[in-house]
Amino acid sequence: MNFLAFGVAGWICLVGFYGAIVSKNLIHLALCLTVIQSSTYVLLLSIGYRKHGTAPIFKGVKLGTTAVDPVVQSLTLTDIVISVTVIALILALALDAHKKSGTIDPDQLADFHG
Amino acid sequence: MPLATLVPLQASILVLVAFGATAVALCRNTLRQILLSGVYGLLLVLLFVVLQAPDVALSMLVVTTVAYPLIVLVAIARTRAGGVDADDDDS
Amino acid sequence: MTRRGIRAAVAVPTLGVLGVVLFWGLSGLPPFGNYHGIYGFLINHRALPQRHTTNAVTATVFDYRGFDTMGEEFILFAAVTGVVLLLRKGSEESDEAESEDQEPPEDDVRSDALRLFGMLALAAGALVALWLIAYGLVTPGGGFQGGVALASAFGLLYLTVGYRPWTRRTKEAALDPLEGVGASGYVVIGLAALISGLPFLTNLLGPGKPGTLWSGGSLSFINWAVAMEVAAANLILYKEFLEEYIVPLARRGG
Amino acid sequence: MSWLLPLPVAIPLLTAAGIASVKEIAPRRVLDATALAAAATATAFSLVIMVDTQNGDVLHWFGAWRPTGGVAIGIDFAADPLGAGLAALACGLVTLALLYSWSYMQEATRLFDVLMLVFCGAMAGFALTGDLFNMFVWFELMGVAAYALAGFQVEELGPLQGAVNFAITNTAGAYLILIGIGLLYARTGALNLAQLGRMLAGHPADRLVIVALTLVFIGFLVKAAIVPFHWWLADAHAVAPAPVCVLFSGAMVEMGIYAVARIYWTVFSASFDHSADVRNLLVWLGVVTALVGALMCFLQRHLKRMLAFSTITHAGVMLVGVGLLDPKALAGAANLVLSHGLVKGGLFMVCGLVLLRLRAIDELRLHGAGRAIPWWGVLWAAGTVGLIGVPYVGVFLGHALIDDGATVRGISSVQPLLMIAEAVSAGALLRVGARVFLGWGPRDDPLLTPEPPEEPPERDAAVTPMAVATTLAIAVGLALSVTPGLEHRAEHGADRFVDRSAYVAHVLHAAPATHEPRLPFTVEPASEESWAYGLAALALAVATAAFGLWRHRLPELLRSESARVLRPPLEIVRAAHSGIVGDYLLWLTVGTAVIGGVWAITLR
Repeated sequence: MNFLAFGVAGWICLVGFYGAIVSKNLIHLALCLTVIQSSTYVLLLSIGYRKHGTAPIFKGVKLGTTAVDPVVQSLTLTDIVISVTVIALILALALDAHKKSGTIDPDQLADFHG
Repeated sequence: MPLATLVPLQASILVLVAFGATAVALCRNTLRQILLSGVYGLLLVLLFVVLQAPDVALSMLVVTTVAYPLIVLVAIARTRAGGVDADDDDS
Repeated sequence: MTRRGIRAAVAVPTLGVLGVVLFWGLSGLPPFGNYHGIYGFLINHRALPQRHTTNAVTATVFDYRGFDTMGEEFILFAAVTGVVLLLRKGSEESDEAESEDQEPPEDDVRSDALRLFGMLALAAGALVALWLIAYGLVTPGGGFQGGVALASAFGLLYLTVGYRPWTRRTKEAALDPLEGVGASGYVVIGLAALISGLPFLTNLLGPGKPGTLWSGGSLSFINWAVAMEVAAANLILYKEFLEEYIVPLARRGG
Repeated sequence: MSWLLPLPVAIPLLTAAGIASVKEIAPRRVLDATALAAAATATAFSLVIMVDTQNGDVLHWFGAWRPTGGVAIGIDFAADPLGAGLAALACGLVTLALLYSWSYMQEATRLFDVLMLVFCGAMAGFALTGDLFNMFVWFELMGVAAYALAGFQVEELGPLQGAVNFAITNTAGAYLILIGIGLLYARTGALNLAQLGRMLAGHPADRLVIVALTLVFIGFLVKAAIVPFHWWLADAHAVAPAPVCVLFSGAMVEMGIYAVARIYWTVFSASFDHSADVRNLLVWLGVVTALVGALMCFLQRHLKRMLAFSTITHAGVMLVGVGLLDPKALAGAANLVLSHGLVKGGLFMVCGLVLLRLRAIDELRLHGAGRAIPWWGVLWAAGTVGLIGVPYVGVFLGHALIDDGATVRGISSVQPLLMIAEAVSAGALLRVGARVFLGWGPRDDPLLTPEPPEEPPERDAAVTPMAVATTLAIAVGLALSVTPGLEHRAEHGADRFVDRSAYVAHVLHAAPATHEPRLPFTVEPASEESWAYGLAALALAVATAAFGLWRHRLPELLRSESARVLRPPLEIVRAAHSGIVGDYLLWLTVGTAVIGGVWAITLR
């Protein structure tokens, strides 16, 4: 269990990068980016987890109860918002590219060489 | 929830998440990929719940059920409607 | 071998090396479940007494690290602005054609029952969303989650009632100012503290009564500003993307 | 005057939101003027903060969450002379770019102003913040605004993939930073830079810290356009409108370099103790970047792409300045950022006008066409000379200090390489000036990379605001090397920048500022060595330009032989700049794997 959580986070990052590198389609690539980003969620939340810890919400719980780290959760929340917005922006760019050149294959989009 | 049930639950969801991520990243068909990524998002929601992060789980839930599918599906539909199918081969 | 094939062949060993480095670093982490960082510990023990908010995450998001959240709001704001810019730019010519027609594209015929369902779903969704926002300082939820839910509820309106309520005029008259006010609201709350001689974003109002809607002081204002900005931004986002799909489709008679 | 600190961020952001709310009802010129005023106000406040930091760092704890018992629970802005100076440069460039755009940008809605102001606020926040995750937030905000601005006028300006590549590679880099932040947070339970540094101090660097260093640095080096993460930069510059390029080259790239310096000195310096392994890798990355940038710069005929590669050259030199891990070199890097930002910004503004008036951006197609706009030719020449490093002009002071810093650190092989890189890239710009504004040299050159033709829009625009902005940028940039007292202040600022324990004491324990020395307002005479490098750079730049223009007059044998030897490696470098985002991502992973591997072995 010790290494499972962090190992999964690392694996998600690597596999996401692989998918993005060989991607044939900008939309596919954008989804691979969300996969890479999800590795950061898993990593952050696994870091802040505590055995026997409750969620850091103290309604109806007596003060001093062990709770998991609230800061990583706050970072993850910010992270999720960033993820959605960046993906929306990349998709908008992809749509625009499609309008201009009729393709969203990144290999065919390339117009600049050297 | 006692640790004896929580730990195996966390472990199995983590494994599922790892498989889910692999499936999303390696799937070549964009339509199937968006479906998979919806499932993957829900798996992440489950993971966040068992990692005691209900706020994050709630965020992920609203994002993965509404925001992503909507914008990605439109993007797929739009690029296909354009006539050029660069994304259709399922290799 | 195609270019992509070469890339895949190079990527596998490279990612292997990267994986070794990454896992090597990750193995230096404290064991899973044994985290003892001081930062989160302090916040867990102080959020309730200092801020009377039972949700320590929301207290972190909107107060202790509220300045991060201001930046995050502007990320959303900038991204939506960018999407509008990019998607609209392409359809500029077709817009001119539209204004010549004087007739927006026809809605699909939809039954009254469906419309009724849509309105009911909107009402129910909006209610859930408002609950999420309002009780964000107490229980899980908050401006962001509620804002997205609210936008989604209105999104249902599109699916069931049709295209017309979504014309650009609606957006310009209502959504843009709403988004702007939501985003600037956060800064204004911060500046209000600065003008009173306190550091930016200082909580000006008392902490309120724990576990109720009136806990957290300025936090609840920030919470509502965020909800407004998030809901408006998401609605604009949905609308721009849907329009991207629906307008050419309708014009083709599809 | 700590209450001033949030204003360079708050004012542009608030104005951006306000403009977005009323953009449909208010007249366009009112909105433009508001945006310009907001940027100018932010610049003024940044300058006041910079002057204020002469008497000690200025702190601002948001939400009044001051540290208790030496533990930071809130977010702080901690301004020192270098950070505040960078914020002032960024806001100043936004002001100039908005002034330039007054007549240059002609789209109907004012979304451009909105995004520029958001960009401005994000850069100011990035330069001022004292919190690692907050830095990441401003970094992302900067990115989001920049991606949208890069894709801004794509209808007119050729292909869009430049903006797509930019967005994707920088986003991937940001994820690496976040993983690094996660690792550091797990170890220290802190996000505040001072506290991170204090928690790491006293322990030798272990695996977690080494990998965190790698990931965080690489994420920022992507933004800094360091080889092999530089690919996106030229693509993005080629598509972005000229006033946006001013910010990309003049401030955004520099933010990446600044982040490396800031994070090294506050967080990692105690763990690694200026290890030669950290220094060597950063310095040689910088040198290779400078050389690759210079080579590619020489091969371009698309003016904006050429300037972009020249920016890569200078980014490499700046990284050397930071990577030497020496306060003198750091002061040099800071001076270089300042003068390069203004001069390069001015050159991009000249490009924009060329595109507008002459309706082309291609060196060969513009052959002799620039004679119609002689004043802009003068500006181009002045800017180019400012980038060579001629004694007492433009980037000279920065380069001289970096060279001195290298000498202090016992390195002597780097200085001539940097001189060559910058002379060659400036020589390419001189060549353009001679060909476009004087009509020298042939109309054709097969060596240069062909570009897809662009069809800029035909439109009429008032030139005065553009001329004012451009002249201002170039004149101030050129004069920086002879600004009285700047050198002393930069060096003193750098000395404070690298003093980790003073930073910790000030931020976490509110230690009172120590008594600051009174610095003289004089210009120090340059050393003989600096003179020699400066003049050699001038000679080499002129020779490069002449070679570019009149290569065909060289003896046939010499030409064919050198072509036979040089062509293959040249073509490989050229082909690597493929414009394909998958390649770029692969380079990112290769670079991360190699740098991480090297550091894992050497620093362990």
